[in-house]
Amino acid sequence: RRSLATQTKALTVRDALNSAIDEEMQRDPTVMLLGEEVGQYNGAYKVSKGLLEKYGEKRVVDTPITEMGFAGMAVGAAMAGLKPICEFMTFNFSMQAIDQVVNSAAKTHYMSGGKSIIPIVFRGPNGAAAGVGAQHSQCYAAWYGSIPGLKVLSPYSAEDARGLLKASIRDPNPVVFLENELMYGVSFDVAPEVLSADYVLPIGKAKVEREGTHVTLVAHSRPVGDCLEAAKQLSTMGINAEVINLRSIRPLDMATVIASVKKTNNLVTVEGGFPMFGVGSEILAQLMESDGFDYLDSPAVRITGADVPMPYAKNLEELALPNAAKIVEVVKRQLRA
Amino acid sequence: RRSLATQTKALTVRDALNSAIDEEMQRDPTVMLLGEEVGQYNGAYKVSKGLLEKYGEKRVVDTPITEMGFAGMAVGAAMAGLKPICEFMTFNFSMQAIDQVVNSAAKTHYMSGGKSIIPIVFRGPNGAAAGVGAQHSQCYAAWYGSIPGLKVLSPYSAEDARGLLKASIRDPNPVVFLENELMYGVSFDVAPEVLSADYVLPIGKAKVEREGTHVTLVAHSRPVGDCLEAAKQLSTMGINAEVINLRSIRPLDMATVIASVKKTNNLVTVEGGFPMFGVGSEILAQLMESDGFDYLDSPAVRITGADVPMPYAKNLEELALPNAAKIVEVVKRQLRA
Amino acid sequence: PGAVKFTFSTEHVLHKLSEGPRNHGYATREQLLDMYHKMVVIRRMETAADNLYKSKLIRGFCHLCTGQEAVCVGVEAALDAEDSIITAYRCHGFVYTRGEPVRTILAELMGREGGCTVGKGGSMHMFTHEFYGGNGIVGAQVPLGAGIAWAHKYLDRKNVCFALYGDGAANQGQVFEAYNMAALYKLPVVFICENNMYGMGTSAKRAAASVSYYTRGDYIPGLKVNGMDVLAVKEASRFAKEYVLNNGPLVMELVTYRYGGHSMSDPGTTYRTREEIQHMRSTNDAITALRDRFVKAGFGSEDELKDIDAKAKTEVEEATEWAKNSPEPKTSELWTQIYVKGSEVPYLRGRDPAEIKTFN
Amino acid sequence: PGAVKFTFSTEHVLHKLSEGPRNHGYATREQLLDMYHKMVVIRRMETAADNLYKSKLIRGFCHLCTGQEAVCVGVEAALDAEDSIITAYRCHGFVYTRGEPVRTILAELMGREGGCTVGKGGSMHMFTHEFYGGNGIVGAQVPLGAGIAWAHKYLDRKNVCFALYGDGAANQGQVFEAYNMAALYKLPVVFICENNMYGMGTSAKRAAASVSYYTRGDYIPGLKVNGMDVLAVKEASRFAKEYVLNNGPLVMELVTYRYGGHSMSDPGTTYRTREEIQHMRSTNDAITALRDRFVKAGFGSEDELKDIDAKAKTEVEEATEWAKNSPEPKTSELWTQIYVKGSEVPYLRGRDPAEIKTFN
Ligand SMILES: Cc1ncc(C[n+]2csc(CCOP(=O)(O)OP(=O)(O)O)c2C)c(N)n1
Ligand SMILES: Cc1ncc(C[n+]2csc(CCOP(=O)(O)OP(=O)(O)O)c2C)c(N)n1
Ligand SMILES: [Mg+2]
Ligand SMILES: [Mg+2]
Repeated sequence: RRSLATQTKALTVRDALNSAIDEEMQRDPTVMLLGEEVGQYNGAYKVSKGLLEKYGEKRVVDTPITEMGFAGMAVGAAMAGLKPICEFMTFNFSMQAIDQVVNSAAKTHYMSGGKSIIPIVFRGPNGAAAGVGAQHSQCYAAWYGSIPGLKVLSPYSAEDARGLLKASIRDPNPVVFLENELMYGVSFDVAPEVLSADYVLPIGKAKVEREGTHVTLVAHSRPVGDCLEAAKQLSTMGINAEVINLRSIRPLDMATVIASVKKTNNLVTVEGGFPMFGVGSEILAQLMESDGFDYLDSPAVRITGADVPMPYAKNLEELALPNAAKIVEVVKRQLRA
Repeated sequence: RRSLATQTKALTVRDALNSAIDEEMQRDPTVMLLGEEVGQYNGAYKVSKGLLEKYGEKRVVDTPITEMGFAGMAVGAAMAGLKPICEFMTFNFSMQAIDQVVNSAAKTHYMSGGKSIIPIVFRGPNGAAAGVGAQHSQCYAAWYGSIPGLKVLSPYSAEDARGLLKASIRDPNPVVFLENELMYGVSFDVAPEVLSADYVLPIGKAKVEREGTHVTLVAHSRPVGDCLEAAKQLSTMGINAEVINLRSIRPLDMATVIASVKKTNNLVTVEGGFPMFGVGSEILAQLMESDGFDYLDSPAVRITGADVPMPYAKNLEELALPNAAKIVEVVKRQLRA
Repeated sequence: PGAVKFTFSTEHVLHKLSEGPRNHGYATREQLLDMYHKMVVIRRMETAADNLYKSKLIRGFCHLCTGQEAVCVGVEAALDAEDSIITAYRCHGFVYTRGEPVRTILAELMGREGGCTVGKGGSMHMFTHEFYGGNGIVGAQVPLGAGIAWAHKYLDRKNVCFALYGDGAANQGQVFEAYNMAALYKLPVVFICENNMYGMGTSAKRAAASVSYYTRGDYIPGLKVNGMDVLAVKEASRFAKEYVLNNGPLVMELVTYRYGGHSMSDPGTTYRTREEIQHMRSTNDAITALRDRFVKAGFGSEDELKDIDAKAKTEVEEATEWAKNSPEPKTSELWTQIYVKGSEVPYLRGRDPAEIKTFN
Repeated sequence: PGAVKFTFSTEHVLHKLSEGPRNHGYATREQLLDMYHKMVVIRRMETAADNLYKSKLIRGFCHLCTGQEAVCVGVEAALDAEDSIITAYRCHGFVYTRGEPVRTILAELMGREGGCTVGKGGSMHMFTHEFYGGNGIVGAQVPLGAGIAWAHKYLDRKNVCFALYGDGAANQGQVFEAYNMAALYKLPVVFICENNMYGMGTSAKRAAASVSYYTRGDYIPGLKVNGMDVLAVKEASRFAKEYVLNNGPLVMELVTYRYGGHSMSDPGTTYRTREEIQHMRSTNDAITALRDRFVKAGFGSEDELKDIDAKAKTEVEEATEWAKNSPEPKTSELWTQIYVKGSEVPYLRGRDPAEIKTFN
């Protein structure tokens, strides 16, 4: 990516996450990081690089491979005064711990009549990487997004990663923070304020990444990049797409989506997860229930991962995930362009 | 419920399930039942009453309270030639085992290039009962429904329970079978063929429980009863509601829903689960993507559980769950009646 | 001062401990009276709950701890208010010994505003100062408890966490995961297996290949204690607290018995004999044992204890009245405490798109 | 006939076993040659995979078992074809010893049609006759393995299941859940902890409060065996199979070492020293040890073994070529084997509503 102005700085998503954790640990001594390989190994994907050295074994804790146990312990520690950042090496493994995330972390503030407060962040890569097969490629946005008591974020860019992770760590509620392995190494040009120690993004606000007039593309995580690429290609065909980066799955910023639809009158959602009961399903449903519905010139359409377990072979994997070409194809069909 | 014809017989959902298991165990010696309290205790909700006595400890197995372990063992046993019926005392506890259901049971046939076959049924009560609080009231229809490789059923009546459970046990794929505790004791009048040992229902077909012309009500599980009750009340107001019992969550019988919408031009979905990324979300989204969309006279609307952890107090619990009054209210608003 | 020595009838059994708690304890008249009072109140309270359930004023799940009173009372006697306790759903006794009055417990059971968790939690989910619930998922509270201990250690508090679980829960994998990490990180947690011989209708030995729960921590030292002797529980808990502060985790098995069914829907007599229950009640009851001790120690007469019984009866009756008179929670409570006040999501949806609760 | 007695340099260590396997074994020249051949092929195959990965012909996860060859070869030597094996993702060696030719394994790694799971599984998910994968979720294969053994017992087959897991996986709660049920139901399962000293970058003792993996079954008898001695592994496996058929589960720890990194992205040298690796290679290598034994036993010359080396090299080269020439799976394979043929759902959705795959 090119530098848009001389004062912007290149920042990878990995460094954005790393600096966010670092600064929040600096800022608040009760913030600590735990998970598999987060310490000595510097993180399976090097997100926590240097943190053990800087903060020591008390605050950066390597755990055994026991997700249910360490997630539960992190929740307990949060109940009793710490602000744990609990890394799942990938969110696929959070399935082993999902009872602790949902039943212990999300519901206890309510069940306790407000007596228990659980400031915790569960984070790690979510969704498909490349060539890792069916058990390591699932997207958990919709599952966690369905749970009251949780906030669920899904950053796309370095700015998102930094601003939302810092906000998550400061949030007094349990937050599920869904990263994307394939984005860690991607570099973004960020404005100077993004690097400020005070930089936090509001949780629950989507970002219009690109203004447009003919169709609204809504996505979260890596597919936002596919939408931007598709928008570029569509513009050569005279189609001016607006691209919305959801950033947050729960709360879901339908206000921004609806405002955009009122302008473009067409909507396509894009996500990497399974189609049924997914992020796009909810957006279409809420749109239909809203006043934005009357503004639609065409039925909204979802682009999703295919409804198949993720295959390993490259040619099959490609057919199972959305990409810019697929988005262009669907938009053209939708607009009969 | 009244007997509709002299030859019908009253059958509770509990007995429907019990007889289905019994007959399938009789029919196929590789069918076995395992779970907590299924044997000596006759089932926490007495669904498996008498089966230990009849089939012995080899085929009706009481397990320790170790969901991840026994679900995994059941999946392994299925891979190696048995047809286990794995009872979760409630589906809330299946969260501890969900990795085995999703990653081991649902995905392995695909990952193994067809070499592994996993004929297993996971069953137990799902969703809210009465006064059991936030950790014991969750609906898992949408979560399991999102997973390719699984079939997910959610019976309402005794006929459903019997025909679908028998079909599930005979199905060579992993099936998630979502019962409802509050329905176990409910009695339905069933036709004689329902009691035949050969009675199986097709997996994936919804049932039109009541024909109507003004609005389509789609629900699964207990809320189907609320819809029927609402339809009765609505009929006194001159509104003739069609009621669709989904029976199956995955596959989702949109053909039946769409055909109905083409007739009634109005749709309301009803479910007990959380609103976001739920069953209704998917139905609305698929409807919008289908040709049924053009037939809508009004935007479709979802009625769901409230977006809150289930409260214990009765007055709050009532506000968290759909009922006939709420359905009537929404339909009247929708039809501006 | 005034303390008398009591020798326990059952010796503690040790696992990988060179030294355990004493097999005797000391208590004053006032201490015994206090313990007696608490145990009697708990038993009365559970009876009240039983009756309220039968009159349909309590609904859903309700798990009584009748028979197990020495556990919560003995543990509490050894702890500071700033030490932590976490248990499974069978929590009424603990909520009381941790400081909630009977009335807020009964009000919670009835789902009333005056309940200790505003009627939102119910029987299984009560919380109070340094009491982390009342947890409904069997075994899940054990890692939570280890995490609470972790926070104590991290924040340099000299406090411990007692994490209780049943004999049924003892087989849950996450218990072993918590054992391992607690040992690795030397956390001040006492893992307490409250062995009442049954998990629902399953006797311990039908669920566990080893019923020596005090040894199931393997590399973690263990201790088996008579959970029907409140002084033994206190003595062992005192030892355990001290031990884990200095050495990291300990597994403590408290052998006890549940007199009633697992929950209100279980008569409790299909998987065990009435004789067994009767035998436990008549030979092993914790309240009876303490009464005998009190008298034998020359602390006073049976009549004096009967006065306490009567006082407890009145106390619970008054609490019942209070709870019955507590109103249902306001319906606006449906929406509170889902997120921490001030950090809510913009809005939450009710059952249909018209039911929207917005937050500033 | 022609069998020679070999004494193991490391004695087995027993846990709750009054008698263990012999500390010596017998093997003929042909048996040694066969084992040697298999171990050399596996090492070559893993080297080929390494190279193919570096040439980007293999992608994603790829976990090599270089250094651990004696485990799969030794275990297989003791089993019947109808006995079952299940492992974690580090499965290439097992897939080969269970009967897949090198070419279908390499083709699978390259995601080709000729792969043993049609290119759908990849490195972590290979399956073949009585080999239940290649499983990617650490620890999840252990209950699966116990379940496979359950089916054997239920169906009155006289077969066993060997369920393998790593030192890292050994701390997973579900392993303990499986131990307990396997003991309760007396299942013919051998729980094998393949202790290669590290789980990713975490040394065993940083992850486990007890690294005596053979004792972690507590009430289940255990056995610690030198996993670098293929004959010791075979002997112990033979004993284990017999034992579990008659008595129920056994935990067997096979001590071994992984020469390479955890996966292709791990150099494997940040959390352990190059010296350590070098030392293990030069003093402990299973292939070298077998070579020495062969010669010392008077079975033949080093040259004869070099011939096998050369043959293995050619074999793997040919397999590599074959695999490279195998086409990608047909795109229609995207939709097959999600449901069992004939019992599919009516249709599945692709990435957009226009991509619909219907079934009969
Ligand atoms: C994970 C999970 N599985 C099953 C249940 C249902 N259940 C509730 S209590 C119980 C028995 C627990 O027995 P034990 O741990 O001995 O405790 P006790 O009731 O004897 O105090 C069961 C099976 C549950 N709540 N959570
Ligand atoms: C539940 C789960 N957590 C984490 C991972 C990521 N992971 C893959 S392999 C591995 C290390 C396992 O070590 P070990 O069991 O010793 O096996 P080895 O790699 O040494 O053969 C980890 C942490 C996973 N696949 N599954
Ligand atoms: Mg118990
Ligand atoms: Mg290892």
